[in-house]
Amino acid sequence: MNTTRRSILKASALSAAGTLASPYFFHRTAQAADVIKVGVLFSQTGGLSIIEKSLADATLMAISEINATGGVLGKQIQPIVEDGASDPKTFNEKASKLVIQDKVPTVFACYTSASRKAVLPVFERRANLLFYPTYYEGFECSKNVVYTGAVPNQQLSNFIPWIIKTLGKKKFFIVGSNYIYPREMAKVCKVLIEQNGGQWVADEYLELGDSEWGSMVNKIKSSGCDVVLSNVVGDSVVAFYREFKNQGLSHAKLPICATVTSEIEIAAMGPEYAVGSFTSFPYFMAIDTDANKQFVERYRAFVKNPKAVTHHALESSYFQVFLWKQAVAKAGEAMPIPIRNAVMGQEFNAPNGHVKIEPANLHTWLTPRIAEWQADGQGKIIDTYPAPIMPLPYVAYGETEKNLFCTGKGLDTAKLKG
Amino acid sequence: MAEIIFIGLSLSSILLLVALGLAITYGAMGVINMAHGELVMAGAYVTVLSGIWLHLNIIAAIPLAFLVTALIGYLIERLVVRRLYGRLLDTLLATWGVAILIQQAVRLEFGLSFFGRHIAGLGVGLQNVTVPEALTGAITIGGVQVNAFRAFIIGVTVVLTFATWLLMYRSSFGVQVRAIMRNPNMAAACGINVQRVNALTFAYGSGLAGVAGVMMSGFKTVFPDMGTPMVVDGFLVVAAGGVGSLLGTILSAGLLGQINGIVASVTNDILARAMVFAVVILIIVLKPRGLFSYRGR
Amino acid sequence: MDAKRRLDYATYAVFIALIMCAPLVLEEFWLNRIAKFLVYGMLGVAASLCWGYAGILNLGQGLFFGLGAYMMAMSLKLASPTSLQQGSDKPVPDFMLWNAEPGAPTDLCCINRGSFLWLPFQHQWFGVMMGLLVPVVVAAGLGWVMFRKRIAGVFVSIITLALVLLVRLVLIDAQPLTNGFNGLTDLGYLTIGGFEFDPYSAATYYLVASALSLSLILARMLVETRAGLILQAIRDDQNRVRYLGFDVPVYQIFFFAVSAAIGGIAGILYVVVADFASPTFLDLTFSITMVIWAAVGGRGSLLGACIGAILINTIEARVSETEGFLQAWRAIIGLIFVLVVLFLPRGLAGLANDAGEWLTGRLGGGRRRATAPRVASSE
Amino acid sequence: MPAALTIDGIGVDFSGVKAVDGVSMVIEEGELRVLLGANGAGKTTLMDLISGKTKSTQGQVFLYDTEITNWEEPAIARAGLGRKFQIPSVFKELTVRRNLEVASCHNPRVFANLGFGLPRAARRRLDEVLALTGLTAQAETIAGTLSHGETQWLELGLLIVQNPRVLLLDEPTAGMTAAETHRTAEIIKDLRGSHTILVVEHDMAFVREIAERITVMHLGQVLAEGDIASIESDARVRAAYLGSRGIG
Repeated sequence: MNTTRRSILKASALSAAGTLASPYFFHRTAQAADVIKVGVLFSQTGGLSIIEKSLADATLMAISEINATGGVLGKQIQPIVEDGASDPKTFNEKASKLVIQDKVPTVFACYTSASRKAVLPVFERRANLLFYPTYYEGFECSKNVVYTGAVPNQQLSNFIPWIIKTLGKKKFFIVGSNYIYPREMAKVCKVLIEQNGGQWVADEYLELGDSEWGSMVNKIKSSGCDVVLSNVVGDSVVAFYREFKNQGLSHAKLPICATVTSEIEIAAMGPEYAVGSFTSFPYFMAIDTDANKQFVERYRAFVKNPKAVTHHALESSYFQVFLWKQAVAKAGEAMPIPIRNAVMGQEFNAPNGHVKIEPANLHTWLTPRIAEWQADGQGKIIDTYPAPIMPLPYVAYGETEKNLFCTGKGLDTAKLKG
Repeated sequence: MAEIIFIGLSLSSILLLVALGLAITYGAMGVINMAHGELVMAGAYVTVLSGIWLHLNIIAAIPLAFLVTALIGYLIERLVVRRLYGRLLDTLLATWGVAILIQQAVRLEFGLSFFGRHIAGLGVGLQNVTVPEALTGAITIGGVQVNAFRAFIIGVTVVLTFATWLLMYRSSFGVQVRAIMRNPNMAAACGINVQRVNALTFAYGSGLAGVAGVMMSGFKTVFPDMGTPMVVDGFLVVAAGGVGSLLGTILSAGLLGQINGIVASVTNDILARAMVFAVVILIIVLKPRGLFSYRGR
Repeated sequence: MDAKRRLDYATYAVFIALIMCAPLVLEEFWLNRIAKFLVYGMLGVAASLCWGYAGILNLGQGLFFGLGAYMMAMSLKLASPTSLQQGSDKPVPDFMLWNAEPGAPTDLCCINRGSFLWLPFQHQWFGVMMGLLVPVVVAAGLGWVMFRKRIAGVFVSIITLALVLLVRLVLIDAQPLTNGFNGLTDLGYLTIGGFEFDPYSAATYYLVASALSLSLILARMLVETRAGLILQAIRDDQNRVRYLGFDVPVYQIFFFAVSAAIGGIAGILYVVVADFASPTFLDLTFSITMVIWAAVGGRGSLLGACIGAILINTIEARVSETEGFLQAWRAIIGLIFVLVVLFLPRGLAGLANDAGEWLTGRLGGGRRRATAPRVASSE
Repeated sequence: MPAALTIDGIGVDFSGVKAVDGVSMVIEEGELRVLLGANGAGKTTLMDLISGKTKSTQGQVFLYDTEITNWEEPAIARAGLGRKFQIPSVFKELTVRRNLEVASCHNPRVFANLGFGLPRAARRRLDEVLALTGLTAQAETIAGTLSHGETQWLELGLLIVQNPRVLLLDEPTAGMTAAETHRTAEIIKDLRGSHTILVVEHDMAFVREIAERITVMHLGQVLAEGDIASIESDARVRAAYLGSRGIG
């Protein structure tokens, strides 16, 4: 069965070679009978593997849990794991391999926006489906991506008012790594700060991956701010918090309020440097529910590391597989576009609570939370939004729940201009 | 202003710490050791591991890291570099391969991860080094509040630089090294065991990288890729300073560090970094042999 | 023409025939993947020309690749449907809209301070032309500064390295103009005379394969000319050449620029094949990797370096997609680098060359090998 | 006969050290002049000054009627001055024939050299030079594998092909066996007449074999000038040489 299909494929490739191969040519011949193949594409090597390996692990764990309960549509899910090697070129190449050669109906992939941007053309041109688990800057309205991480409004719309009203801090020093996400977060922050009666005194960036914070912290010291809003990512975070303390600053007087600092970075810097600082995320390892505690236990057992930490993107990597499974079950077939259509409006009880895919923009309803970091490296959750809030990827341009920019019809660019 | 100068000084000392080892292996031996950054990384991991397994603090880890990385350096010289003395640009490529191997060794926990074994302190993740209480926070020197750990790094750099100067210019070993640097054949003819001296010189330069790694571990985060950007900075410093001149390396580290610090505080960090690259290019273009060079003519 | 050179030309012919016939047996995905590798092959040719023939170890080849790629991607970005959805016929890249200051005009001319630079890129021929010209001009300028100052050896490497890192920094920082770290994606198709080059089509493959073949042949012809000979003489002994009356920097600049042109074309084609441009093209790692492809293939052989690039990438792809090697493949590649540099200093081409000489020696009736150590003078 | 090379009070000051100090010399067209002197007398520096490698701080150099003082090396070479180095310098990775082909490209411009091969006359000349330097059998040998003597001859060959009007030869027999030295002398004698030659040499046997006129340098200055007999009997020359290593 399989072999004949392959020879047909070859023959058709031969005939297609001379002319232009039609982009959607091979889709219908995708699946073997007994398994559903899916792609899992994260960096297993290179600098980003620090975090991405844990995302791949969480994805694989979800797949194995689904398989243990009978799979989906009576079939087992077979993950095809590839290595993005922390390099957008490799991501692009491996995504093509998964989509075109392996003909998977869905790929769970990518941590950074840069890698997502590099694989995007593959999914859009080949009408395939990407599940993307990371919080990101927004401004994307692809019909071929399901976004299960937070967008700026889900991290900031409760955070900034809380900083101003509850913490009583008014003068913000905004600092970030120099790339899109921190810059867009800064943009949204500024809007929210002004709306809530605060002010920002500076908006500064450091090269991504640079960990020389001496000058920056010195600037923070002399800027007269009373709160630091950090959109710093990756290993830079560690050096930042250490420099902060070592230049004699304290979170009690001048707290760092971060949008990216997660359990991973806290563990790497040593919790003593972060005690008293804050982070806003929809998920924290410390969420005090049985569902989450069990999730953490299962994850630690799965990766055979009793000290492994969980974090927001990891949790999204996990629950998005279940959303996908529900969509496949609803669609009744494992094909990209039917899955995409079926995933709209899917709901699931994730470790962080209730999540739902917004049908209009394929982003996820999430519950914003604020945590204060403790000496044990865990966040103490001190503020939880009463309910999940709607994802607004274009919030920086005034997108509201009533006035969506990205809908099933695509992006309404006229609204962007306004 | 004093704070800005101090930060510049600190940046200089960090550059110098990494460049010092290169000033030996590249400056004196001409070997373009792209694995130097990985030796820094190895030093940092020695700190992590000795903290976890031997409960040593960061200061006690200094000699240990020196020995371990010196040994790794010795092995690199014996196994790889020694075969390439005739074609020094090739050392760049071979040691780049070595760098990948060292990174992967740490990431894959020397291959044990394939067998499901994990060693605490190795692997892909970020590692944490505890810094003694005395070295955290700020101290006040002459009315200026400075970062204690940065001050510590400056101190260590001064000591290492002095030790290196003693070794290179005031010891019989240094005489031999400098003799080989000028003319290896003549040095051999004078009865110097060139191979042995080369191996030991390389080991010493690598050991310095290890100490740099210990310092970095208390300052930045420890992970397998941490060394790559450092080796680039290191080479820029040594090349701008003048190959083979310890004084040149010191001055160029001082200059680049201060430029970085001052530009960063006046404008921003991105521009400061761009400025450092531009200054290095300018120095090499204007003075192709660097600020200082041992070749008089 | 001696037997050895004839064999050499035959290898070129066979290689070109092979890559031209590949679409007959390759499936769609591999066609696209090999097209990417052929682009890398061009980078191998550029590296070999620069390093093997001119003796210039350029650690910033990624600069020329990146510049070519960005010029092309700018053009294709404006050709993307999402740039045209603005309710007018004037394209504006989507990222410029959301990077714009509030209240800024939404016209490409003036949406931000530098956006007018994008205006001519509405014509694809302009993008292609700039993708070729900008690397050449930058290389010529850089070469003018470096080579007239008689900077050589490792100092050239350090300058090129510092420059590529500098440009990368600027590129990322100029986010309103370049989309910063995310690079340029969501591009339109390259369209020539109404014909669209779909990245996965055989046509695109042929475009790349022809470009590679052409640059191989052209580079080979160039090094066979008298100028190419003088270039190799410069590599061996600059001073001697100077005293023969040649202006050494002029030759170095010329070939440096040619190698940059090949790098630029490779960048252009990579964007066509892979559909995106990213500042990671200017990463140090990538530039060093190119040099290593050339070293493995054989820096002294244009074809060798080209095949080296294709081969290493194929091995990387294969090994990294083999179960069990998912995390170890990099270590294997690292080991190959070390071993090749240590034991095959002339790379695979050196091996092939020795085999070829042995073969022609046999066929040619035991002709003496040119590179064999001489026993005695024939007096 | 016109003067082919006129040196007028040339000198250089290496931050206080005057390696060459006010040397003047006139070499007539077709003459073969030998430059003698102890180590450190400034012979090689003088050649550096003439050929443009070192920039002079005083004096002038004329090639026929053209002043070439402190020109760039290629410009001086194009004006008609060729130089052979003390340490033989050839293109080590090219074959002997290809080495000579490089020197056969008489048009220095890049674009003029974007053609293939050499004109027939140049190829014939190349074969003659191969024969003259005795390298015909080694024509396809990689230069880096030649013996020391052969490398010297190849460099001479490069100069002959380059065909400059004035030749500077810096110790062309250094490190050669007696037989090789003799051979070299033959080559140089062959060039005499058609070229103006200035040779730096230590080997007195060789000097006696080829020399017409000799200039002796000492401590950066001209000590004596004359034919071989007068130089060998010159008391100052003897004193200068005895002060260091002695003549011969």
